[in-house]
Amino acid sequence: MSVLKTEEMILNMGPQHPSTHGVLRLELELDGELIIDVKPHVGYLHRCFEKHCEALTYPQIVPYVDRMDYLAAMYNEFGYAVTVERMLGIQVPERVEYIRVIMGEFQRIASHLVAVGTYGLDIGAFTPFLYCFRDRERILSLFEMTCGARLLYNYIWVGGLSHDLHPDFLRLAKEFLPDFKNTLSELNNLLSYNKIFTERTANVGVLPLDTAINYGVTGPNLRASGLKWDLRKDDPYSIYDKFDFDIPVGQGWYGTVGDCWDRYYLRVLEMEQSVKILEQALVQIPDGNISEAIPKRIKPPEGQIYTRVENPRGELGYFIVSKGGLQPHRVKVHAPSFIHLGLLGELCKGHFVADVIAILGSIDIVLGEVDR
Amino acid sequence: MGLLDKQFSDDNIILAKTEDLMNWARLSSLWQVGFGLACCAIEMMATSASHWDFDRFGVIPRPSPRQSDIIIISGTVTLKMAIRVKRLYEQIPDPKYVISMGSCSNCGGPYWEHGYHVLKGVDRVIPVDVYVPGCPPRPEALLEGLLKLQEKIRNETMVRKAVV
Amino acid sequence: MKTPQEIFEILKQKFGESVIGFADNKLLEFAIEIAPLAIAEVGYFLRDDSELLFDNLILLSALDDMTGKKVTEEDGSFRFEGGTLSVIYHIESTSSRHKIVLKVVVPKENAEIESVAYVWNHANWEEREAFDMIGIKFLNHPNMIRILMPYNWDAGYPLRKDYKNPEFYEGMKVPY
Amino acid sequence: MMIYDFFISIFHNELIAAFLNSIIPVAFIVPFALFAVYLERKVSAHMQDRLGPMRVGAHGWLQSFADILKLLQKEDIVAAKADKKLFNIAPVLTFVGCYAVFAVIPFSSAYIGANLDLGLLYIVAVSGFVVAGILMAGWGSNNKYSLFGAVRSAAQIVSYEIPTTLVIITIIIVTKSLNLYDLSVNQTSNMFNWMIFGGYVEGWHKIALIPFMFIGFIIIYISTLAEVNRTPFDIPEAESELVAGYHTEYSGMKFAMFFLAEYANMFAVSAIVSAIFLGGFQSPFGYLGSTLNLPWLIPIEQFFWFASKGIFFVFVQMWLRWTLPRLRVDQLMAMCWKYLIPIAVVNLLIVALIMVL
Repeated sequence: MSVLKTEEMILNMGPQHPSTHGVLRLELELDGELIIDVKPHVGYLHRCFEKHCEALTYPQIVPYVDRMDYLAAMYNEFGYAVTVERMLGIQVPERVEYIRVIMGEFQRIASHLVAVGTYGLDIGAFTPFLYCFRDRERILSLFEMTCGARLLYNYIWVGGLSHDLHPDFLRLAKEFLPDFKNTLSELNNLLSYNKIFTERTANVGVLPLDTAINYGVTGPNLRASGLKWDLRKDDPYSIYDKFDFDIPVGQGWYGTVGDCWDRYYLRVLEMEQSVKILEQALVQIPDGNISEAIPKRIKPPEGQIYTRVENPRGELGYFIVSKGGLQPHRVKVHAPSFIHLGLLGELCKGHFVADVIAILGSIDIVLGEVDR
Repeated sequence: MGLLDKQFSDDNIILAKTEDLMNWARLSSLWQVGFGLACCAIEMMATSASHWDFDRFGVIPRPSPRQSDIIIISGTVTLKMAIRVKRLYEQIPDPKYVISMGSCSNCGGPYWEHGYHVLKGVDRVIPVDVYVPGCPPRPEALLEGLLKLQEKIRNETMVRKAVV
Repeated sequence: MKTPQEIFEILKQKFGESVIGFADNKLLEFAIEIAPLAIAEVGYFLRDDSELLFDNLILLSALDDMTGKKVTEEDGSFRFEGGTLSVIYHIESTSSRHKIVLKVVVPKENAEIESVAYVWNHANWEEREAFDMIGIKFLNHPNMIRILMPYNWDAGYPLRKDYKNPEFYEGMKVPY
Repeated sequence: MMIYDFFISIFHNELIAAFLNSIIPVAFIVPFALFAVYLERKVSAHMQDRLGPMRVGAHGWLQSFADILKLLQKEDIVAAKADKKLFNIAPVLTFVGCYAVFAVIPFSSAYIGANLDLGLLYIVAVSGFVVAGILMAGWGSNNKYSLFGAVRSAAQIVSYEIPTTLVIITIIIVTKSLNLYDLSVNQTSNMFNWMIFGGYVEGWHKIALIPFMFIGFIIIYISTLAEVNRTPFDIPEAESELVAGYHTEYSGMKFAMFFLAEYANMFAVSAIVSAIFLGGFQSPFGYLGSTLNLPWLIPIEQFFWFASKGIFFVFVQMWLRWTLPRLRVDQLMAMCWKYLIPIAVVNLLIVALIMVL
């Protein structure tokens, strides 16, 4: 009697698929519904960012920086500005630092809202997604009244900002925060503690801490695995040392430390911390001139520098090599999404097809940043 | 587009009324391929979300291209992606329409000069009905683009125009 | 917590010839230069040594040093003859919080570096990207293929300074 | 008087009468499906702080007509590598499966398609057509996502038929009849005669039955939800995993057939649940027709109650869909085999015991 032969099925997911969060292609090797291997194919949104940097002057790069992680454009600019300012040795006025932190934290909330909302969508809950987008709209309108753009801002410049705050900004921002706390509790009741949701995500895609570090994982995903590592405290930049906030760490609330639920819930907790920072920053913000430190001509000395900031997705680092010209010689970006996506194959082994979606959603990638 | 389009040589009242009805149905129920490319996809999502609500115009995202009528090219089309975009367009059954959303898919946008891997305009691979400018276009702009497309569909005809 | 100078001394003692020296960087960072074929060995040591514990590779970046002789063609385009490429490794320790920068320089004609993908898994994709963009081959890498550009891209490595864009790709016009 | 007898009295021909009689559900299903699609979009929109269709007719009430008219115009794509016979039969078979179920559903005391004595068993048997149709669609499309969806769907429907059947057996023990028409007729006069309140049994049995009837009702509602592939059991067409499941490759009118079948099925299961447990077409309060002594009014009132109960349950299905996330395949199966079936069996035994005593 011959042995019954079975073979693995290759399922191609993407580039057009409702839940690959953009133009990602996954090649799944399946045994029935079980995953044997996942091979991500990236590059479908490779927009040649690094080549553009070599051809443009330092201020011209800012709009391109926006288009990398388009869900957290403010923070990309923030990181870029910090890097170039360190190269030049510029000290920016305090008001600018405050506005940057306010914008950065609002951007973190907006970005996490998309992450959390689309994660609900991946699991099958449609409504929380729209609730998240509804509140995100309010943040975007705050950005819009400040700099005129909704998604890609070109707002934080090297040495300063493009515009000062709108006179109504502080009032509206302060009004937003209490409402947003209600939204968070609504979101938690609707989605986070939902029995089906916890069943789907707890104990799925567990990322142990040593694997996480070896793969270079940063940001919320690393913290969900249990390491208290936040660049806002561990490698301080700007004025984050002036604010009082906690760093939430994954504790395996419903399952193992570092599972999908932890990664999801950590983002919810981070939004609460961002609200805490904003509550302090909106009160403390001093007066001042926002454009006094903007250099007329940016020409850093020869050398190289690596600076990193805590982007909503993790450690966003800029490695800039200057040969002393008006254009950088080389810019290389440490893109958190790129690194997290490399981990996907490791996380998915032995899970079901449906879990691939849950895991991919929980590591929260932005394809613009993966491919740059 | 469509099987009946430009198949009749003379115009009459029945044809005109049928035409109106058909066009009305087409323009009122434009199902969209649930497909986003880049930054503009986020604005497209915002357009479908509560604040702007695409569903008011009968536009709902369908996950499968087989059941869709329009494809919104929302973002930069790279060379690697262009082949897939073309395939996707071919999978949509007729009558089908294309909205090119944002500068990148209109003409390459900010990547026109040094973008060695960017297709400079999606119209190099598929025909485009409406171009929406902006980087990214606001949701209102996308809605305007949709209304323009509806206007275009409203004027489609089954009558074959005589060649002059 | 150790200073880069101390780490350099340790490495020099351990590996001798393979550790070439401090690379000069005028701005904020300075790098320890390592021989191309010794980098994996050094990596294992840095990761596993109980005093150093460099468990996190932050960033692996490759760059074209633009050092060769510039040859200008008749149509205005140029290319570099000779010259070097380099790879820069930023590594840190999450437990003892020290950071160093390693640097490897290879000639453009024979750009081959030992892979560190088995030391830090993170390097897997970063090395593929370096191969894709700059054209450095990493020896003993599990899967040395292009990552961002199409797999059948044959017009060279786009981030080299003398890269020339092709006119057509699969029937699509590439330039504006 | 039944509508069938009315047709016979007009045409004096059984064939014509039977034909007309069998067409009546179509006249209900198609408008209902159109209405349900519109309702679904409006319900979801209002749950999500949106407005839903607004531009096509006042408040978008013509939206479904536009959709159907547009789907009629669409190109009909059959993939080159598809199994064309199966691909073409599948939507028809799926629709036939759910249409056949309507044959034994009593719409009012004046109309039932076929007054079968084995009505309940017939429903369980005939709904198998839907599985066959879905499997054909999945296989015939020659698409991996479709195949996945179809296999998932088949496994799911077959599994969830077991708790459904067990609950139906529980009901049979109490009513001693498999005839849906009799079942509905007997739950008459007021809502406390409905099966969910112990039915028309006499004495202490009735009180003792109430909790177990509630359990039965919940089980059958959950499993019918799974049988029509609605959230949280919509894994066969799970949008975020399988694109559109077994109808991924279908376009134009064939897709519309699936759509129609889905909404018709939603109503069919709601109608069955309400016929078994909630008195079917019976009014909860008594009839205006009998008060005013207008006997012709009673069937119309009954149809009204039947439709409203059905639509209410359809609304609950929508409500769940836009609130809950979706289960995973293994959890779905675990839910059926580890929880619903044991509970249903124990429930059956207890009810049997009560009825024996």
